[in-house]
Amino acid sequence: MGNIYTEAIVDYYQHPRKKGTIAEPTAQASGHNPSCGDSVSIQVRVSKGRISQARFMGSGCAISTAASSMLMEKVEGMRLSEARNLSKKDALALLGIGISHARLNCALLPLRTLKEALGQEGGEKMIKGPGKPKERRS
Amino acid sequence: MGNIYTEAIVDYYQHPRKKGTIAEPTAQASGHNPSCGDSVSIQVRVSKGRISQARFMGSGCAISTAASSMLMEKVEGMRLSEARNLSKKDALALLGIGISHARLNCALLPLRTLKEALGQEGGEKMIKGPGKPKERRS
Amino acid sequence: MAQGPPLSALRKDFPILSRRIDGKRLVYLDNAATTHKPVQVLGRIEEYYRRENANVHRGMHTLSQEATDAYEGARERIARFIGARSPKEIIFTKNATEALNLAAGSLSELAVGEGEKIVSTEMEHHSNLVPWQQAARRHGARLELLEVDMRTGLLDEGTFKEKIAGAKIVSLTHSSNVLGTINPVAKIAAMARKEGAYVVVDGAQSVPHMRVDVGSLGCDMLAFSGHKMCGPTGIGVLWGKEELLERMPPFLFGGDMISEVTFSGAKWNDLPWKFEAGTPPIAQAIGLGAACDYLKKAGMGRIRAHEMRLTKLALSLLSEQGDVRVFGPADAAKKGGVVAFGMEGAHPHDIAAILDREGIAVRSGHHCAQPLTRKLGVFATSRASFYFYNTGSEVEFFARSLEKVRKVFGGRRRGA
Amino acid sequence: MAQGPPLSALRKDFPILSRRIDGKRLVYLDNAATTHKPVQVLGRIEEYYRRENANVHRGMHTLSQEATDAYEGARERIARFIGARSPKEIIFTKNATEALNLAAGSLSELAVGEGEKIVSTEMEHHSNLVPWQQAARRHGARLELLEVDMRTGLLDEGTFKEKIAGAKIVSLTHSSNVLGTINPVAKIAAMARKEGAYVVVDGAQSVPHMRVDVGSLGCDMLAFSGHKMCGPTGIGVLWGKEELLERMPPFLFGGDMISEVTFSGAKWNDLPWKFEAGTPPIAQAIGLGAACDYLKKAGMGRIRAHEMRLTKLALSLLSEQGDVRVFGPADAAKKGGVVAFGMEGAHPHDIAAILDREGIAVRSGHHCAQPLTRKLGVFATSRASFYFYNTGSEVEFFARSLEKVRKVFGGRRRGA
Ligand SMILES: Cc1ncc(COP(=O)(O)O)c(C=O)c1O
Ligand SMILES: Cc1ncc(COP(=O)(O)O)c(C=O)c1O
Repeated sequence: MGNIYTEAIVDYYQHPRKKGTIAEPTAQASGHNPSCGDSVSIQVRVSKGRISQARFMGSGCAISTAASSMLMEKVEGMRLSEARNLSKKDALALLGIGISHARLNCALLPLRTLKEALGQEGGEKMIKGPGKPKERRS
Repeated sequence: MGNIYTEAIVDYYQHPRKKGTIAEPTAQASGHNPSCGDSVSIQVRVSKGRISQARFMGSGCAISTAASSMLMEKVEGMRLSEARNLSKKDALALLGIGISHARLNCALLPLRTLKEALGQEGGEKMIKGPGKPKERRS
Repeated sequence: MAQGPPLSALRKDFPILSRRIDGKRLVYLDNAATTHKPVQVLGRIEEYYRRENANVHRGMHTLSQEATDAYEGARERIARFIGARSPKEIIFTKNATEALNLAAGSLSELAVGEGEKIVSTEMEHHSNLVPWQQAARRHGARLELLEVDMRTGLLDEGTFKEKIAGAKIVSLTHSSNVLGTINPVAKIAAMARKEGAYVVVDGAQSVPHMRVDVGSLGCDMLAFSGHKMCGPTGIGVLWGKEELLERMPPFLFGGDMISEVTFSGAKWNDLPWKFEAGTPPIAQAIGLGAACDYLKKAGMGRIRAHEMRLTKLALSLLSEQGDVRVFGPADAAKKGGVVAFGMEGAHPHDIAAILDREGIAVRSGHHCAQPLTRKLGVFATSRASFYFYNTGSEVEFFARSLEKVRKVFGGRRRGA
Repeated sequence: MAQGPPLSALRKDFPILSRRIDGKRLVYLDNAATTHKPVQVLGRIEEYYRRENANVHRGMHTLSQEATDAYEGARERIARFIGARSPKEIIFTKNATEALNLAAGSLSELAVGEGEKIVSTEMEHHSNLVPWQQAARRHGARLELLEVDMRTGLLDEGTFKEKIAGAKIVSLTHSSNVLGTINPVAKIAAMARKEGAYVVVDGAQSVPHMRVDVGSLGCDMLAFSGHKMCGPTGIGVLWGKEELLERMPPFLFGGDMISEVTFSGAKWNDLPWKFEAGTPPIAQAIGLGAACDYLKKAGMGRIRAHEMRLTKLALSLLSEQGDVRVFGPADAAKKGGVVAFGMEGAHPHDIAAILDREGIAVRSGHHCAQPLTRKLGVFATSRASFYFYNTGSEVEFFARSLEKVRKVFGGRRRGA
């Protein structure tokens, strides 16, 4: 598997960029990793088809925190259509490390949550208000 | 284990003694073997503390049929108190064969049912009317 | 279809088949109750415990990752084995019975209201009858049964339409464990779907013995057991259509099936884990995965053809014996490798006990299908049931050995 | 108490313990999740499949009789292991979770009415919390929880009386899988009985690690899992008092649990089979029987003493590390061999991942006890948990290896 605790990952974990909230987000969602308790909320501001601002909040391990932070940096300034088309591979590439099965959920939680904020995964739905968690209540 | 299909067992199976019903029984019960579907009903007539008549009906394998038949022969004329004290060993001894685990239920169903007819197993309860099957209805 | 060596060559994979019973070679004809396990399956289980053993899903450490990969990998194998669209549709249970209880408990919650109708058949194993009786009772619904035509041993097609009309759920066995009858599930499922009913199939006796593809069956759920298909005990499967499972409420609570719990409530996990409460039968699922691989390699088509040959042989040999009565279809093409029979003058228990002295294992009783057995007019039957590792000469030996039963009870063979 | 060789000599019975993880010796400290299996248990399972394999209870043939004897024999071993009065009181399930669902589902049916009260604790595993939440909801009852004193890691005894007053069922864990806390079950059970409440005990973390005698506990039911006590996956146990089990309605339906079925209804079988639907986990029950024999021979008292020593060592070594916070009682005598902890500046996931590179298996997460974890003020903890085959030097190596975590995150050891 190789070392996943690269200088970059540790640095992003300890000094996360783009962490925080946005005053008037146009879309937001939160995601949760049932197996470990990690959670992340993402807020974005979209204007004229572009993501002008992107921020995350949450508590997670080094991998998920770095993944969130790097993803926010990546999508700020991106066209909405482009951001919607980001693949899992794209998200993993940002990290620059090999990710084992067990850590996939950590690494992909931010992307999953961003997609939810931007409308149905891969779909072309209009941006909507606060995302509802996907799980069903008993 | 040895041969369980002795001449006696086969003879009692094919020509069961004491099979039938009693016009005015003073006690009766029926038993059932959930694992194989065998069933037996036993009727007795008790007067002055003695079993004056004992009969069985039912459908069963060679072992259970012979066991029923031999047990009815044995208890006819017996004191009630004696019959109530019949042990499993007594019942098995009647058959004169070695009984494996799997056939124990076949061999002991008649005794179990007789005991039920004569009141609580081993107890000293008064003789009561038709026995209710022990299983609970859902 | 797989080619490979003849099926008889596979006997060597089953150590128990060379066992002797009181000096006699074991002739195991109780495969409808449970089958034996090849060394490939036993070896995989042993390897799991010796190398990968750990609890699944929540572990960061190597063993836990390996155990999770093996467990989820087994799910994928089993999904492919029955043509499921996704491993998410495979729920691991402890046996077919739990799978059917899950279906009856959870699907009826979703689909059945007061005064409504559930349909099953008269030839069900208790495990696919009593859970529906209970569900019907709980919801104030009624349970109606498709009837068995006693002459043919098949379901009476004439009454399908009327019985299925208005049903909310139709649950039936693919293949009877007593009569052997293979039911026209695709046809019934099509009729049921037109009525808007869900279709649940008990595949305990079909999945091990023939190619079963959930798409072609056209059903919504399918239940089966690992131990009847070369897998270990302690594992069963409920397959369900993803969008249906999504809507069904969970069945058992605790452990892995939970996404989030507070002191006052809980949210459920995603499929398939929503239905898997507690530490799952990990080694057993992995063993069942290995069993699927084994069966695939043997070739399900070849297995079916071989068992049909054995059944035909058995039916023909028994039909020559005038005091033997066979229950179920007389045509081997219409049934699985299950031959239930009775002998005049001999109780099924005694038949089984006497055959056991020859090393032959058959089962006697009501085979957990009391209502059907009673409808056959008997309290019990004897049953010989085959698997791919059985041989023609075993079947011949079995048929010949019935003479021993006659000898005990002094009967004479009344030839055909 | 058994004498025999030192416990460390038993390591050789566990092939997996000599595994290497990426070249490093495996140091397995995830025993609260699942334990490893000695060759004695694996061998017994293998032998079963190779010699005795058959379905139980309804067979006249030799294999079926042998399988039934082995299966029912395992029930007797397990009954003796926990001091049950009769094997009838031992119900085999697939895991502790199913056992607790059975208890919650069936006992609450008998004992809990609208507006009434069920009591549990804040330190329960989801498997002993969510089933009671559901039962309470179903019966319009309420669930109240005995509180955990965050300073001591123990249940707050001050509130017992008030909380337990009027309860119909009290269900609590004997030993917490996070805090390690061993609860005063006998005391609580006595209070509960005075209130006429039934007492259910989750023994998943106690039965494997100390002598548990149901009589001395004074409870009505006890649940535990095979895979956490040297047994295979796929088997759990619910012990219940015979006269209580007699009165409880069955839980799953079909197969062996039935005495008589008609097309319209059913009667139930005798104990314990009334609660065992379908083909049971036969090989797994037999494996668990062998595990009980193994543990008995090792000596439950010696196991408890050894684990207490390891726990004491771990607590002492971790307390020297200023950036490490340990959750739960600080006194090894008050807890099982479970040490949950956190490190400043490192997420539990990363701790587990970094220790894994040293061959050390610990678990990180909420350990299926989310409400408790949240009450601890964190989202997750790391947990090292011991069994009799662990050694002091393994514990030392684990404590020392936390330095690797600091190295990754550039932290400095802030000594005590
Ligand atoms: C305290 C406690 N209760 C219940 C369980 C559930 O056991 P299982 O997953 O084997 O059903 C566990 C194990 O995870 C446990 O630690
Ligand atoms: C047709 C049928 N359905 C269901 C079952 C129940 O399977 P299990 O006992 O493995 O739960 C059986 C096996 O006995 C069966 O033959």
